[in-house]
Amino acid sequence: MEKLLRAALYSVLILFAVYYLLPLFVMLVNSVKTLDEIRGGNMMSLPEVFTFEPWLVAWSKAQIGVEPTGLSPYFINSIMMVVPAVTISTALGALNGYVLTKWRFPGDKIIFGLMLFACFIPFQIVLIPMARVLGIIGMAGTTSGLVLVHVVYGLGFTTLFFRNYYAAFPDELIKAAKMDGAGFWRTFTRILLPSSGPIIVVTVIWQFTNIWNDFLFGASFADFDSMPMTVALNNLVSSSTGVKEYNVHFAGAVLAALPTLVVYVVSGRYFVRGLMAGAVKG
Amino acid sequence: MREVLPRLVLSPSLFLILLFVYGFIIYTGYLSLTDSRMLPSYELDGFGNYTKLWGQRNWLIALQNLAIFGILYIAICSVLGLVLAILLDQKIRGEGILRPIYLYPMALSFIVTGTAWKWFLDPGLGLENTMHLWGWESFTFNWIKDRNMAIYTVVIAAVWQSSGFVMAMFLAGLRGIDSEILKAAQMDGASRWSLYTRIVIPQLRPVFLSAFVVLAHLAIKAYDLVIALTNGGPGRATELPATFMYSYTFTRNQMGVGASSAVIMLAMIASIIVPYLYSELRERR
Amino acid sequence: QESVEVLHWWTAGGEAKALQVLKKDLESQGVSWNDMPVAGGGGEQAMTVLRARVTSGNAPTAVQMLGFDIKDWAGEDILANLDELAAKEGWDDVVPDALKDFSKHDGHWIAAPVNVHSTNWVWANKAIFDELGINQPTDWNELIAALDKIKAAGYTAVAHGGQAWQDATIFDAVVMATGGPDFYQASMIDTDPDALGSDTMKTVFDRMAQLRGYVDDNFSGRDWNLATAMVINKEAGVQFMGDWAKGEFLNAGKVPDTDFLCFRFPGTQDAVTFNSDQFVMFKVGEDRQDAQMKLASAVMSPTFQSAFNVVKGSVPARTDVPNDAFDACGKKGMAELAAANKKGTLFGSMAHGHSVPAGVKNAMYDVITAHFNGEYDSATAVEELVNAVESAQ
Amino acid sequence: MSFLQIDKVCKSFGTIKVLRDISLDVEEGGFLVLVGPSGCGKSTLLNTIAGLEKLTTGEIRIDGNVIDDLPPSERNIAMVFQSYALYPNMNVGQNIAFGLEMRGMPKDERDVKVRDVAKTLQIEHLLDRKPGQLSGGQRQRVAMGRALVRNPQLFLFDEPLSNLDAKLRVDMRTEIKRMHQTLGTTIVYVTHDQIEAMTLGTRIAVLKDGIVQQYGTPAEIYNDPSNLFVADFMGSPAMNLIPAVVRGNAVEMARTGENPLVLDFKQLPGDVAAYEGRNIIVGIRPEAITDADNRALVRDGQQAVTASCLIDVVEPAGADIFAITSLGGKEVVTRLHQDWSGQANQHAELVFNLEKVVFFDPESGIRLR
Amino acid sequence: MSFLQIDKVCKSFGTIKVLRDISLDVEEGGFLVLVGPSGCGKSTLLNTIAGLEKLTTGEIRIDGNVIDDLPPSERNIAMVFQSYALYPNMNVGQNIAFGLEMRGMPKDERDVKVRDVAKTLQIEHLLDRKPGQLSGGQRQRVAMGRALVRNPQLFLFDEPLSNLDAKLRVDMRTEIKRMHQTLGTTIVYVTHDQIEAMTLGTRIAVLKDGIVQQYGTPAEIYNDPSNLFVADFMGSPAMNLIPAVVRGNAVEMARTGENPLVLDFKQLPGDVAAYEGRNIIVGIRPEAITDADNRALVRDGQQAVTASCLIDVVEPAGADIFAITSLGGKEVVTRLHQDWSGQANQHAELVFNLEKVVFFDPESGIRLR
Ligand SMILES: Nc1ncnc2c1ncn2[C@@H]1O[C@H](COP(=O)(O)OP(=O)(O)OP(=O)(O)O)[C@@H](O)[C@H]1O
Ligand SMILES: Nc1ncnc2c1ncn2[C@@H]1O[C@H](COP(=O)(O)OP(=O)(O)OP(=O)(O)O)[C@@H](O)[C@H]1O
Ligand SMILES: [Mg+2]
Ligand SMILES: [Mg+2]
Repeated sequence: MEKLLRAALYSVLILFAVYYLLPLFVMLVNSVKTLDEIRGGNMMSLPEVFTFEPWLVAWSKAQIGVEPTGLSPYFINSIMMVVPAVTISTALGALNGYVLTKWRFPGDKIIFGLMLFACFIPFQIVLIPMARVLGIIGMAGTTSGLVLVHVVYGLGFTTLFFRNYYAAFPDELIKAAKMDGAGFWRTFTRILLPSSGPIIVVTVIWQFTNIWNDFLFGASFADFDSMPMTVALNNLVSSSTGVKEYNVHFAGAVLAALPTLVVYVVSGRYFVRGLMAGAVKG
Repeated sequence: MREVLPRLVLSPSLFLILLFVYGFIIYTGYLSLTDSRMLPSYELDGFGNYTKLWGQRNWLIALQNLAIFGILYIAICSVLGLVLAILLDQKIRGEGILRPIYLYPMALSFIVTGTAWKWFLDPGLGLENTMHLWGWESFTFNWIKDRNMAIYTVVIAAVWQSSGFVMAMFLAGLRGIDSEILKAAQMDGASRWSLYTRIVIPQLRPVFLSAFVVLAHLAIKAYDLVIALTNGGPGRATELPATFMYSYTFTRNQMGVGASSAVIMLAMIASIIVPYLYSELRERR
Repeated sequence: QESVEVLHWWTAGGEAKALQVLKKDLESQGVSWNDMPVAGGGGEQAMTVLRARVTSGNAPTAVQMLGFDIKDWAGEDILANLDELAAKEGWDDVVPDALKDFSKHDGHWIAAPVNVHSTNWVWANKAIFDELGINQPTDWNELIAALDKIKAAGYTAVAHGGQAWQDATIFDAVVMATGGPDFYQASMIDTDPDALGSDTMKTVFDRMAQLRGYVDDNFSGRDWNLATAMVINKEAGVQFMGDWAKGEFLNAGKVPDTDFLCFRFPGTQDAVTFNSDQFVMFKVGEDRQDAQMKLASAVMSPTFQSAFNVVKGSVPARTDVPNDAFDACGKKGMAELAAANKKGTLFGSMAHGHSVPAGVKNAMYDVITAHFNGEYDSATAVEELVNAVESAQ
Repeated sequence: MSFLQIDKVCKSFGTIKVLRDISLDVEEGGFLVLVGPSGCGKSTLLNTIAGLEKLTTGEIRIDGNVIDDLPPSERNIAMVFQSYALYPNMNVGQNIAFGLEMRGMPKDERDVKVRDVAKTLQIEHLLDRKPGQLSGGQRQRVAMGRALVRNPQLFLFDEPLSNLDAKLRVDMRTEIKRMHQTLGTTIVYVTHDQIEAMTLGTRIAVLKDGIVQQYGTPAEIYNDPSNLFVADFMGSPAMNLIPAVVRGNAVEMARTGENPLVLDFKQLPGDVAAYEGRNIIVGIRPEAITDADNRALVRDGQQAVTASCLIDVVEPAGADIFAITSLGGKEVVTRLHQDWSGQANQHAELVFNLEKVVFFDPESGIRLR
Repeated sequence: MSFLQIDKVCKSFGTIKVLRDISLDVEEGGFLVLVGPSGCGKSTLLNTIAGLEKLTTGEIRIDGNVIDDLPPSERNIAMVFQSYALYPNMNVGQNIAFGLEMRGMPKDERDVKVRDVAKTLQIEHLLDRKPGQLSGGQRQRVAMGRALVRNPQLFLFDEPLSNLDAKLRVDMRTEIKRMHQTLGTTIVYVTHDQIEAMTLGTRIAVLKDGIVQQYGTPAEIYNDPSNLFVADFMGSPAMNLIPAVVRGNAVEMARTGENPLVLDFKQLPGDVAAYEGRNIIVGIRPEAITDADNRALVRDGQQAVTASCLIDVVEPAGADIFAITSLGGKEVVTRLHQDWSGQANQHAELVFNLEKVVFFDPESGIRLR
């Protein structure tokens, strides 16, 4: 009886694993088929002729714009954008969390509430005014402009994460540091920051996936030389009146998702745990 | 001095948020009262856009769809997340493998997975076709083509994306329950069923709340999901407020109407989030 | 170094190769090309981006644009003036009037038209036609008869993708076929409520419903090229689609007139509904104007127009380009365009935003799609069409 | 035959042996206290009795019946947990009634029982509150109520008082004692607290590393420890364990800068004779060394030695004064009368009650008798 | 002039008054212990002295200088926290050195100092470990080291031992006492533990609701409590507080089913006379009631009354036996010799040491002298 139950339990779990893996499976399988096989065949079947060509094409030969560059140059653009954006938003989030938990002052809750609500605004509404502001400050079409945008709209979440994390950080430590003569900055850099490992990981992963996956801002505010990966991928897969090379599209899609996938799988356990520490408890 | 520095540190962030979030919300509110069409115009036009908005059949459809989508999405994600979390909490071997599998969809954007889903749901290419090829001829699954059912396919894909995340939240909640309470319930003679229904699930209330807020805001903001999957079709059958707003603002050159729909959306979000924030922040002390 | 920045959505293989011609040309003149491709939804995405760019004061040099979008932007007083160049190169003489309607604003040249797509084509699988002994239908009844035959033979009669713009593409053709050029003008271009609400329009909707009967069940949401593939693969008899569909046939190794047929939608033989891609020039700083003029000039050069359109499947926007390089369908298209231009039956396509502004177009889409999907009967559809158009204006 | 028999019980988690061959018997109505350092396996033993953990080998019998294969709910055992483990989502009444409900008792009957128990524990007025609205002591009572209401054969308590403050702990301790005396139920009780162990238990088992070190009455454990570990573990302040050298019937304890202190016995225990001239460990509890005025602590006929010792530290503790002196290189705590008026760094006359002295082998730690 | 002067200090958080008009003086080298129920303001007072909280009104002076406006780092005060508050990311050495580093002391000098302090505290071998790798007692030592190394004018301790288990607590208590005696630094110390308060303090302040209830030496607080609250709060087991009726120079305490117990005094305190025929509260500590054989607990010349009392519960606690009887409707705890051999539910002869009895007004709770 117990054994039967156990078996049923595992079957259900594996069934769901299949459900979650299906789209990825579809993408992977079809990214190594020839176009003819895709047109004629079964989406779920394994490739008759295995070909790695679509991956090569997607990476270095596919037509993204005028030049057949593949996704590779845009990969670099994405990195150039993601790294500073993640760094800055995480740093600001950490500072905000620090102030909001350890240097409280009247009205700090309202400020936190304002920041938190910012997580929830639909991004479409900010496109036009944001463009205007970027134009005025001369950052339109630049990578730094994109970084600014991502920093601004990531602040809510990073602050939330750090605030919840630091809230559980004993106040006595701060008091001890004060007694030891450390001021605002040294308390932060010497005591809190070195102990923030888990939440930094969570925040970085969260920000990284969000910024990496962003399409709307990338398309709207990037220029020809700062276009991120997602926009390039979109150019690859949703060209309007041309021939659709599905195998290349899928290969490109997996390529574009690779960094986030790797990050999730490698640090997934840390992420879940950190999420408990930082986010779920509200 | 001691009092000033922290505020000084906070001020850049606060400034950014005030300008780029609240400033823009006000700006949008203003636009919704103007006759803006293609580019912003600053001629006030009263509440004309709102009358127009509520006169739009598409808007009403979008709201109705949101209701269907939102309720199903939140309910299914919560139930599924809870069930998976409970199952995964039975000292499962291989939890370390299953958990990231359930969770990874959250890491992918629909720009990436949209095509795969579209294929999978397409009767001619996907599941139905596969089943036919495998010999189950009578199998039909053409919801994505069916005006009445298409919104449910959006639910399927959306559930796919977020339920793992909800699962993680519930798992965190489950792991946080005092093991002595579970032992006490066993001593009291609770069966596994009553253990969960009477003792465990009632204690997960805060997690339900957090999950609800996260899911609700995702539901209201749902955009690329619909665009990738059905692009609002068949017909307008899967239009949601977010796609409505985007298309009126940017492709239909009716920025005023788009802005007014954005204001309504914001109001909806606020009506969910603000009470939550209020209770959360008050409780803290 | 001089440079131009071009916003466009031609990212598929053929299109992009065609653009490369232009790029090379400019580079040979010392002008570098900054590519700004934003694909998706017939330029919807690109228009959003453009709006952001313009708002931020960072407009591109040139933007690929369609139909009424051009007019809308022209109204904003942010476009460059190409009159001088146009006068020098004599554009007025070689560009059809219907195109000029979009390329010029208040009498000033603002855009360089690249191509003309005509949208009222029928693409047919020759093998099926031969097998069933069908001739090219020339009017509505013949079309229905042919479709019946195909359907009876077990093929999907009409390959169609259920997306609003595809529905509307057929609608354009049916309007033209049912009411003729004048009715098209009155209803689709002038949006005369009487025409929109007329019995003719009801017939149009009835015919749409009739066509719906020839479409397979699985049509909704299907991309147009998948529908084309059905014709190519001999699963379906015909597809009603613009001339870009030809690229799919050629790519699959099919030859015009041997493997597939191209002909005008029955009943619209004399008329052409079109859409035209144009490069709209935005106002730029003085230092960049020279490059911008070079770009405009290059776009209008006959060699480019020929080279580009051969690849793209469309026909040149200039009527004086030699047709040597084009295939059978291309030659047919060029001839018919020229004829229609002369005859005054060259009309902007409603489905592709060349007859009414975007707001009205989308309002029409809503009704057409709703009706095509069976939400309205024809009478209601007519009523709704009048209402929708009125409220969108 | 004993009521609860724990017979050669072993329990391993994976390769870690947590309980090793534990055998304990408790008579009906007995009160067994388990003590031992953290991690020694006390909770694990309790859990095996409750059925929350399966034992690896051995047998547990209640009233002669082997219960090893019964699930917890069928063992008729109730348990009170350290954290009380009240169901936070139910009110007090529901908490108490839950076990009855699970056993399918009809609602009216449940209500009567709950009300009875609540009355006994004086928590009737709390029945509608949620656990979150209760103080520590009130929670403790509710947890007891939950156990009591089921009228079980056997009660298990896992450090039930350790979350209460000192004052409340004393009160609840007395209450548990009284409850035990009234109901006469058999109890197994885990605690860290010496006093709790001594005052409550009819029997105490001292565990270390999953092995029973000593099993006996509180007085046996306290006065007659079977090894150094037990001697050191039980009692607070702890027993003084002083290195000394055996000389005939006396033991000598070194002092810095003074003559050694000699305790002259009428007769040393037999085992000690073998250590002539060698080191042993002498164990004397603080209360067996006192000030001369307090002589009556040494009862009539008991042997005693009086000696002058240098007092290093004086710690007045209210009811008593603890004075620390130094013997055999160790700090020795003595318990003096609260009215004693000596000073630190002065000599004082101390009385050693020789009847209370015990001896250990310095290497093995085994008691010498 | 006293070294630390706390002068009419008030502290409010918003509208909540947490400290009300607190005035305490500590001489140089003194050891002030603050006790009181949870939430009474002990930590707040400590924080105000440290400068971690600004006081609302009043003044704090060290060595005559007002320090109210100095930031914590300039007050030359060190503090040891209940949770030890060790920096989890630094090793022990860095933890101890951090305060010196912040004050800009060069590295070599720091190292020397850290090593010195570590040697004193016998934690030299731990210097490279992270706090997470230490046991509770070791952490406690590191926290002390961190305070010691700065060589401050004043030490503040906020329940530094409450996270340790009973055994370790006793050891560390002795160590703190010794450290205080060696260094002679002034200390303010918060604790919940009666024994800690009594053994460590040169002075104890009992707080309740932010008000000082009594301020005095440990002996004063213990033997001479100024009101019912202090009497009840200090000492464990607590003082017996028995309702009684005054009859001339005697007090009568009711007993169920027996004649009242009469304690006949040579002379009642003056205040009590006014209560003739009325109720008062009689306070007697458990150790002032003992078994007849233990008479010498009552020293020569002290008044005592012997009476036969019914014993309800017997709690042998190792060193002593606590027996509970009933007087004036209250449970009365008595402390008997460990060798006492009486039984529950039998009568026993008990001796009441009248010298130790105190009296309170039953309404106001004020001590009657
Ligand atoms: N489920 C388990 N899996 C593996 N090891 C366990 C498990 N439960 C307990 N242990 C180990 O068994 C040993 C005994 O644990 P137990 O909880 O019985 O100790 P304890 O005596 O109750 O300690 P404490 O006084 O701290 O409560 C410990 O070393 C513990 O780490
Ligand atoms: N920052 C603060 N803001 C508002 N109220 C506070 C603050 N800090 C403490 N209090 C309140 O002041 C009162 C005294 O707190 P304090 O921490 O001094 O008590 P305590 O005597 O140290 O208690 P414990 O023994 O539990 O540590 C409490 O009621 C507490 O709620
Ligand atoms: Mg335990
Ligand atoms: Mg405190």
